[in-house]
Amino acid sequence: MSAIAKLARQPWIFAFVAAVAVWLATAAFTHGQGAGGVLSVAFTFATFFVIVAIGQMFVVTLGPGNVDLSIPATMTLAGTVSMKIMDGANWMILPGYLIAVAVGLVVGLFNVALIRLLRIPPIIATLSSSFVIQSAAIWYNRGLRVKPPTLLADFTTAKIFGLPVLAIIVILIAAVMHVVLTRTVYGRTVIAIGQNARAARLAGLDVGRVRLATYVMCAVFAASCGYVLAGFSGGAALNMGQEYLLSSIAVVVIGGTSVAGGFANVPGLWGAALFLFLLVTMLNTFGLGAGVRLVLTGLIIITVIVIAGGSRANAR
Amino acid sequence: MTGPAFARLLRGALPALSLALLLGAIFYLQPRTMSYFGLNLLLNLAVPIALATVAQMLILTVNDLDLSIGSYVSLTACIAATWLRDTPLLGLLALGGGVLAYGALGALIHLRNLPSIVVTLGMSFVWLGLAILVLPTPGGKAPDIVRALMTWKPPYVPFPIIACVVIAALAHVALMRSPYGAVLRGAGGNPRAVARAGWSLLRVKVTMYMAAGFVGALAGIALVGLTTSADANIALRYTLLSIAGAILGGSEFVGGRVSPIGAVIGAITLTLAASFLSFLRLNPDFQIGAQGAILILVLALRALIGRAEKDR
Amino acid sequence: MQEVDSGPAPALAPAAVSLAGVEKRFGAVTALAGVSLAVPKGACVGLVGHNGAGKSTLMNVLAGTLAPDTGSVAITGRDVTAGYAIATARENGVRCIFQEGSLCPNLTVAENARIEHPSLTGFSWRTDAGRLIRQKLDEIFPGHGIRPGAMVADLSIARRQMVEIARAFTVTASPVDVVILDEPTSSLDQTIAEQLLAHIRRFVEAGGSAIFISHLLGEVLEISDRVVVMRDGKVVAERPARDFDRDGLVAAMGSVAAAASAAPAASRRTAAPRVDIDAGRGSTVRLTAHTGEIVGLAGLAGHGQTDALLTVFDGGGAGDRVEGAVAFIAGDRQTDGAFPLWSIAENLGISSLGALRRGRLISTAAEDALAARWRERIGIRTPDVWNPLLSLSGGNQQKVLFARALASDADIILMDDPMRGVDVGTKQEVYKILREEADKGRTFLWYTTEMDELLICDHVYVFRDRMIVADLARADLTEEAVIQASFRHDA
Amino acid sequence: DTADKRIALSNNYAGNSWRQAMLQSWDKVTSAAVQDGAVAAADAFTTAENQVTEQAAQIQNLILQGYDAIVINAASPEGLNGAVQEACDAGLTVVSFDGIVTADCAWRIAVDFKKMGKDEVTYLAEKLPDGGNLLEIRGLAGVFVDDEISAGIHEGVSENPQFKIVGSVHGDWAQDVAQKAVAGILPSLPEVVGVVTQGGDGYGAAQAFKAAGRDMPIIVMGNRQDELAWWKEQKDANGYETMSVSIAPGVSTLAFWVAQQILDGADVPKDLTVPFLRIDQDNLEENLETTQKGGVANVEYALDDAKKVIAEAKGD
Ligand SMILES: Nc1ncnc2c1ncn2[C@@H]1O[C@H](COP(=O)(O)OP(=O)(O)OP(=O)(O)O)[C@@H](O)[C@H]1O
Ligand SMILES: Nc1ncnc2c1ncn2[C@@H]1O[C@H](COP(=O)(O)OP(=O)(O)OP(=O)(O)O)[C@@H](O)[C@H]1O
Ligand SMILES: [Mg+2]
Ligand SMILES: [Mg+2]
Repeated sequence: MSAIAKLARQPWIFAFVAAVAVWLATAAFTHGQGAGGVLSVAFTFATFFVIVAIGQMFVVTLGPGNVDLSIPATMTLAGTVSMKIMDGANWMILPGYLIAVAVGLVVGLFNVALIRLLRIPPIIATLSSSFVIQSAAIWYNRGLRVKPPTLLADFTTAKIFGLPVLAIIVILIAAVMHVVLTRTVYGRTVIAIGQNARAARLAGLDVGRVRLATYVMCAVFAASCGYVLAGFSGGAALNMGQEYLLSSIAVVVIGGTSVAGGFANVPGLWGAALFLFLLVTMLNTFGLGAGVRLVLTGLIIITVIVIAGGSRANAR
Repeated sequence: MTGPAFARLLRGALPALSLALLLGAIFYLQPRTMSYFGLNLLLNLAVPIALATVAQMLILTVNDLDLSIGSYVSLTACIAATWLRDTPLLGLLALGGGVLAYGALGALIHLRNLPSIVVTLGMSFVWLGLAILVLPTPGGKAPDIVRALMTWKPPYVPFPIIACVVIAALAHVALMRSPYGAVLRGAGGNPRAVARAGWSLLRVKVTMYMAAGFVGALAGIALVGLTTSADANIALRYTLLSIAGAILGGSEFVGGRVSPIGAVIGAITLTLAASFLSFLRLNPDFQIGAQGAILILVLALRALIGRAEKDR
Repeated sequence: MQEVDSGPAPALAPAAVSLAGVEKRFGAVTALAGVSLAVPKGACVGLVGHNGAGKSTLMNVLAGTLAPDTGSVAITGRDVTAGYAIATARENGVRCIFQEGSLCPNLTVAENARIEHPSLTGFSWRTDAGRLIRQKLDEIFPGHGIRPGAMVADLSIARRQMVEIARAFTVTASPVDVVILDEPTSSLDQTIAEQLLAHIRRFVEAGGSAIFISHLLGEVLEISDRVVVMRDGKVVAERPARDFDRDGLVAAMGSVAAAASAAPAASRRTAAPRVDIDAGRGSTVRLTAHTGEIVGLAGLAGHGQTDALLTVFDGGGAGDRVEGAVAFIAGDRQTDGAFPLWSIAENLGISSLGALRRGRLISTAAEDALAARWRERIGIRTPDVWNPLLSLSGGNQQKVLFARALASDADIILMDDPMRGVDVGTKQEVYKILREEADKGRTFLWYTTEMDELLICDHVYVFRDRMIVADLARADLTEEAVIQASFRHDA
Repeated sequence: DTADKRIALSNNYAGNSWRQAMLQSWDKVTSAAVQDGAVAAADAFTTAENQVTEQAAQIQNLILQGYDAIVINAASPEGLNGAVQEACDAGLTVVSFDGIVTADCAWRIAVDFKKMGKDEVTYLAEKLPDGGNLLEIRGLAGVFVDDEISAGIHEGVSENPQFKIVGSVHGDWAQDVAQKAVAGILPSLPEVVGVVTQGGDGYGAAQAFKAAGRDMPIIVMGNRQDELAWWKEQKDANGYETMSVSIAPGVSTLAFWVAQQILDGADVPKDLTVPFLRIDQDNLEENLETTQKGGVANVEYALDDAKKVIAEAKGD
C-alpha cells in the first residue's frame, strides 16, 4: 500500500500514466488492432526525443532562463557533416560518430562562450548560435541528402524481441544519466546551481566548469541524436531537427523536471516522450482535421500537467 | 552614485544605445532610409512586434513565460481578418473571449501552481488549432478602419514611431508609474511579501494575463492592418522574438525586473537587425548565420558593463 | 519547571491582542502545543526561546499568515478567530516584521512602502510614499542615508532591515496598534539596534503595543515590560522583565550559560600567515590570519567586511596569499546559503561531496551519517535529517550552514555574521566548537557585529568605509577601542 | 533595355534541398545574365525563419534599396499583400512563383497544385482499377500549398470512389516528421494500396512501411533524388511501378526572366502557369542521371522559355 503511495508521489509517474491512457484510447478506437505495433513504434521514435531531452534536462536544471534552443541546428549540422564525411562507407561509422561528437563539442563550447564571455542570456545565446550553426550546415552540404552507411541504417532500425535495439541502448544511457544526476558530484552541483547559483559558488562548488560541461553535454547529446536520426531516416536533411525545438522542452517538463531549475528526473523523460508520440498517433488515428487535432493536443497536454501539477512541489 | 545603481543605469541605457548604433549603421548603409517614407517602411512591422513583446514582458513580470503568444497573435489576426470585419460584434466577442481565456490561464497557473511554460506550450497548440479552424486557408481581409490606421500618414512624424512611443509610454505608466503597477511588479520580486501585505496574488496573476491577452490581441489586429490579410501561421515567430526583445530591452526572467520602454526598444532593435543585414547584401549562404551574428553583436554590448555586476 | 505566574496585571483594560490555546502541527512536528499570550496596551512583550521553540510560528498565527489548528485570537477583547487572516489583522492594526525579509528587491524603497499601504493611490503616490517612508526612517534611524528612490536589491541587508522596520511603523488608512518584530536586530549593528529600541520605547509609551523577539537577551531585557519564554512549543515562563536577569532567562530557556571561553595563552602569530590580503582600497594595514587563529572583522554593518571575506574566498588578488581550502558560512542565508528544494542532509553535505563518495558515487549512507553526526554536535532540531531544509526554524537553518562548513575539509573558514538568529545556548556551543576547531589548526575569519563575539577572537580588524582602520591584537581588544575605530572622528 | 535594372529575389526559406536547388539555379542563371549585361544585378535574399512577418519586412527593405523588380517565393499568398502593395506603390515590379501572392498588382507564375494532387489519384486509378485504401501525407497545416494539393487529392478520390483515404497525417514537409507520423498510424491501418504525398515524403514513407513489415504500396514520389534512387532499386528488383511529381526548383529562373521581360516593357498577363515536372516509369533513369546526388530533379529556364510561356498565356 505504502509502495503504491510512494510511487504515486514520484514526479515522473504522471507522464507514464498519461502515456498508457493515450495508448489505451488509441487501442480502444481501433478495437485493439495494431496496439502492440504502435507501442513498438512509439519506443522507436521516443528514443530520439529522449536522447536530446536528457541533455536539455540537465540544462534546464541549471536554473531559470537556462535552455538550449540550438538543439535542432546542432542535430542538422552533426547529421550533415557526419553523413557527408562517411559517404556511405561502413568502416567510417565510428569515425563518423566521433566527428558528430566533435561537432557537438564545438557547438557546446560556442554556446558557453556566448553565455559566459559575452554574458548573453542562454535562451538568446543559443537561439543566435542556432542560426549560425544552421548556416554552417547549409554552407557545408547545401541540403544534399547523403545516404548513411548501410550498417548504420540497419543498426538504427534493428529490433530484438520487437523492441528497437536503439531504444534498449538509450534506456541504458538514461539509467546511467539518472545515476549521474543523483549520485555524482557533477549531478549534485547541477541541481545546486539551479536552486541558488550564488549559494552554490559560496559552498565551494565549481559553478563555471559545471555550467560549461552541461551545455557541452547537451550539444553532444543533440549531435548524437542527429547522427542516429540521419542513419535511421536515410540521410540528414536541413530541416531534420525542427520539431525537437519545443518537443525537447515539453518532454523535459512533462517528465516532471522543474522549469525553474534545481529539480530534475530522468525516468519522466521516457514517459513524456512516449506520451507525446502516442498522443499525436492517437489523434492521427482518430482522423480528425488539423485544427481540431492541434486544439486537442494542447488541451490534453494541459490536462496532464494540471492533474500532475497539484502534487508537484515546485513549479515555475 | 553607488556601484550597483550605476550599473543599473548603464544597463537601462544599453538598449537605447544599441538601437541608436544600429539605426546609425542603417542610415549610413542606405541613406534613403533617413526619410519619412524610409522610416515608415523600416519600422511599420515593428509595431505588432512591439505589442507582442510588451505582452510577453507582462507575463515575465510575474515570473512566468508565455510560449503561446505567437500563435495567439496569429489567432487574433485571423479573427480580425474574418469575423471582426464581417460581423464586428462576433469578432469583438471572440477577441474578448481570448482575453478571458488568458485570464483563466493565469488563474489556473496560480491556483494549481503550474509551470507556465508547459501550460502555454499546450495553449500554443490550442491557439494554432483555433486559428486553422477560423481560417483554414490563408485569406480574409483587414477591417478598413484598422488598415486605415496602420497606413495612416500623419504629418512630419511617421506613424510607426508615434505608435511605438505611445505603446511604450502607456505601458510604462501602467506598470511602472501606477500605484497598482508597483504591486504587480512586487508580485514578481517577492510574491510572499505582496501576499503578506494583504494583496491577492490570484488577482495579480489574472490581471497580468488578461493584460497580456489584451495587448496580444492588439498585436494581431495591428499585424493584420499591415499585411491586409491573415494566415494561421502568420505570427508564430513572435514567441521567440518577443522573448528576445524583452530580454534585449533589459527585462529578466525572474524577479519582476522588467522595462516596458526597453521592451519596445528591444522589439524595434530586433526588427532593424534583420533590415541591417539585408542592406549589407551578404552572400545568401551566410544570410541566416548573419542573423545570429547580429543578435550576438547587439547583446555582446552587455559584456561591457557585465564586469560591474555581480554574479547574482 | 512550569512557572507561568501572572505577576501584577499591568492594566485592567482588555489586552491589545491575545491568543489562547493555540496549537499548530507541521506533519510530525508540533510547533505550538497550546500557547496563550496576551499583549497589553502600551507595553512591549519580549519573546525568547531556543531555535525552533515556535516563536515565529506563533507570530505568523497572530499576523494572520498561518491558520492555527486550534485556538482563538482576540483583539481588544473582541474574538476575531473566525476567518482570521492577513486582512483582518491589518484592519485591526496588527503589523508584523517577519524574520525572513518581506521586501520586494525589484522595487524602490518608496514602492515597497506603497505595497504595504493600499490607500496610497492618486497621482502623487510616489512622492507620498517616499515622504512617508523617509519621515519614518528619519524618525527611527536618524542619519540612515537611505534614499526612497533606491532599489532595495542595492541595499545592504542591514539597510533592508531598516526599511522593513520603518515601513511597519508607517500609518495611512489603518492604524498601527500592535507591531510584531521577529528578530529585527539580527542584521543590525549595535548603534542602529539602539536606535530601534529607543523608537520602540517611544511607540509603547505613546500607547502602542509591541512584541519583540530576539536572541540577544540584553536587548530583550532592556526593552520589554514583560518577558515570555517559550520552549518546545509551549510558554514556560512569563514575568515582568525586571524579575528576570540574563542568567535567569537562559535557565528558563533550558540552556546552560557557559562561561566565556578562555582566550588562548600565546599569540600564534609566529609562522607565515595563512591568509594575507589587501582588504580594501587604500588600507594601510593588510588583513592577515594564521593557522589556528580566530580573526574578527568588526565595524558597522556594510563597511566592506563581506567584500573582504569574498576576496579571501576568491583566493585574493595579485600579491595576496590564501593558503588552504576555504569554506564560507553565509549570514544572509536566503541569497548566499540555502538550497531551498533540498533536505537538511543534502544541504549539509554539499561542501563535503568528495568525502561522501564511495568509489565514484555519493553514498547516501555516508550522507546520512554525516548529517546525523552534526545534528547531534550542533543540535539541529529536526526529527529527520531528510526533511526539507525549509521545515526548520530560521536559527536551525543557520546551524545547518555552520555544519556544512565545519564538516568540509576547509582550512580557512569565512563567517559572514553567521550567528544571526542563533539562540544563546547554541551560540555557546558554537563558540566552543570554533575554539576546538581552531586548536586543531583551522583558521577562522569572522565578521560579526556582536561585541561578545569579538571578545572571543584572537585578533580583530575594524573596518570603516571599506578600509581597515584599526588592527587590534588580543591584548588591545576592548569594546571602547572597537567603537572608537568604527566611527569617523569628524562625525 | 534592362541593362541598368536591378532585380531581387525574396525567399522565405532555405532549409531543404528543394530551396537550395532553387537558390542555386537562381545563382547560376542570373549571374550569367548579369555577366551578359541583361540586368545590372540579381541578388538573392533569404529570411532566417520561414515566417510571413520576416518576409514582409524583407520586401520593405528591398523597396528601400531601390530594386526595380522583386521576385518572390512567398511564405503566404495573402499575408504579404500589404508589403507587396507597398512595393507596387513605390513603382516596383513584383513577380511571384511557387508560393504566389494574390495582390492584384503582382504577377503570378503558378503551378496548378490542385491538378497535381488530382493527377496522383488519376494515376493510381489507372494502376489500381480495383481501388483500395489510400494513406495521405500532408504538409504543414494552414499553408496554402498543403490545402491546394490536398483539395486536389480529395477531388480525385471523390471522382474515383473505389479509393478511400483511411489515414491522413501531417508530415510538415520534413522527412523525419513524415516518417514518424506514418510509422505511428500504420499499425492501426488496414491494408494500404497507395500513398499520396506532397513531395519529398516518399522515401520516409517507404522506410516506415518497410519497418512495419507491410506490403509496399504504390507511393507517389516527389522528385527527390533519394526517392528516385529507391524507386529505381525497387524497379530493378521487383518491377515496382509508381510516378513522381513536383514543381521544378528552377522555376525561380523563369520568374527572373519574366520579371526581366516586364521591365523590358513586354506585355505580360498577370497569371502564368508552368507545368509541373513529372517523372514516370519510362523516363526514370534519364531523370535520375541528371539529378544531383541527394538533390532534386530540376529544370532551368532561359529567356526564350520565358518568352514562350508568356506567348502561350497570351494565346489563351
Ligand atoms: N513550514 C513548516 N513546515 C514544517 N515544520 C515547520 C514549518 N515551519 C516551522 N516548522 C517547525 O516548527 C517549529 C517552530 O519553528 P519556529 O520557526 O516557530 O521557531 P522559532 O522559535 O521562530 O525559532 P528561531 O529562533 O530559530 O527563529 C520548528 O521545529 C520548525 O522546524
Ligand atoms: N550606514 C551606512 N552609512 C553610510 N554608508 C553606508 C552605510 N552602510 C553601507 N554604506 C555604504 O553603501 C555601500 C554599499 O554597502 P554594502 O552593504 O553593499 O557593502 P558590503 O561590503 O557588501 O556590506 P556587508 O559587509 O555588510 O555585506 C558601501 O559603499 C558602504 O560603504
Ligand atoms: Mg523564528
Ligand atoms: Mg547582528
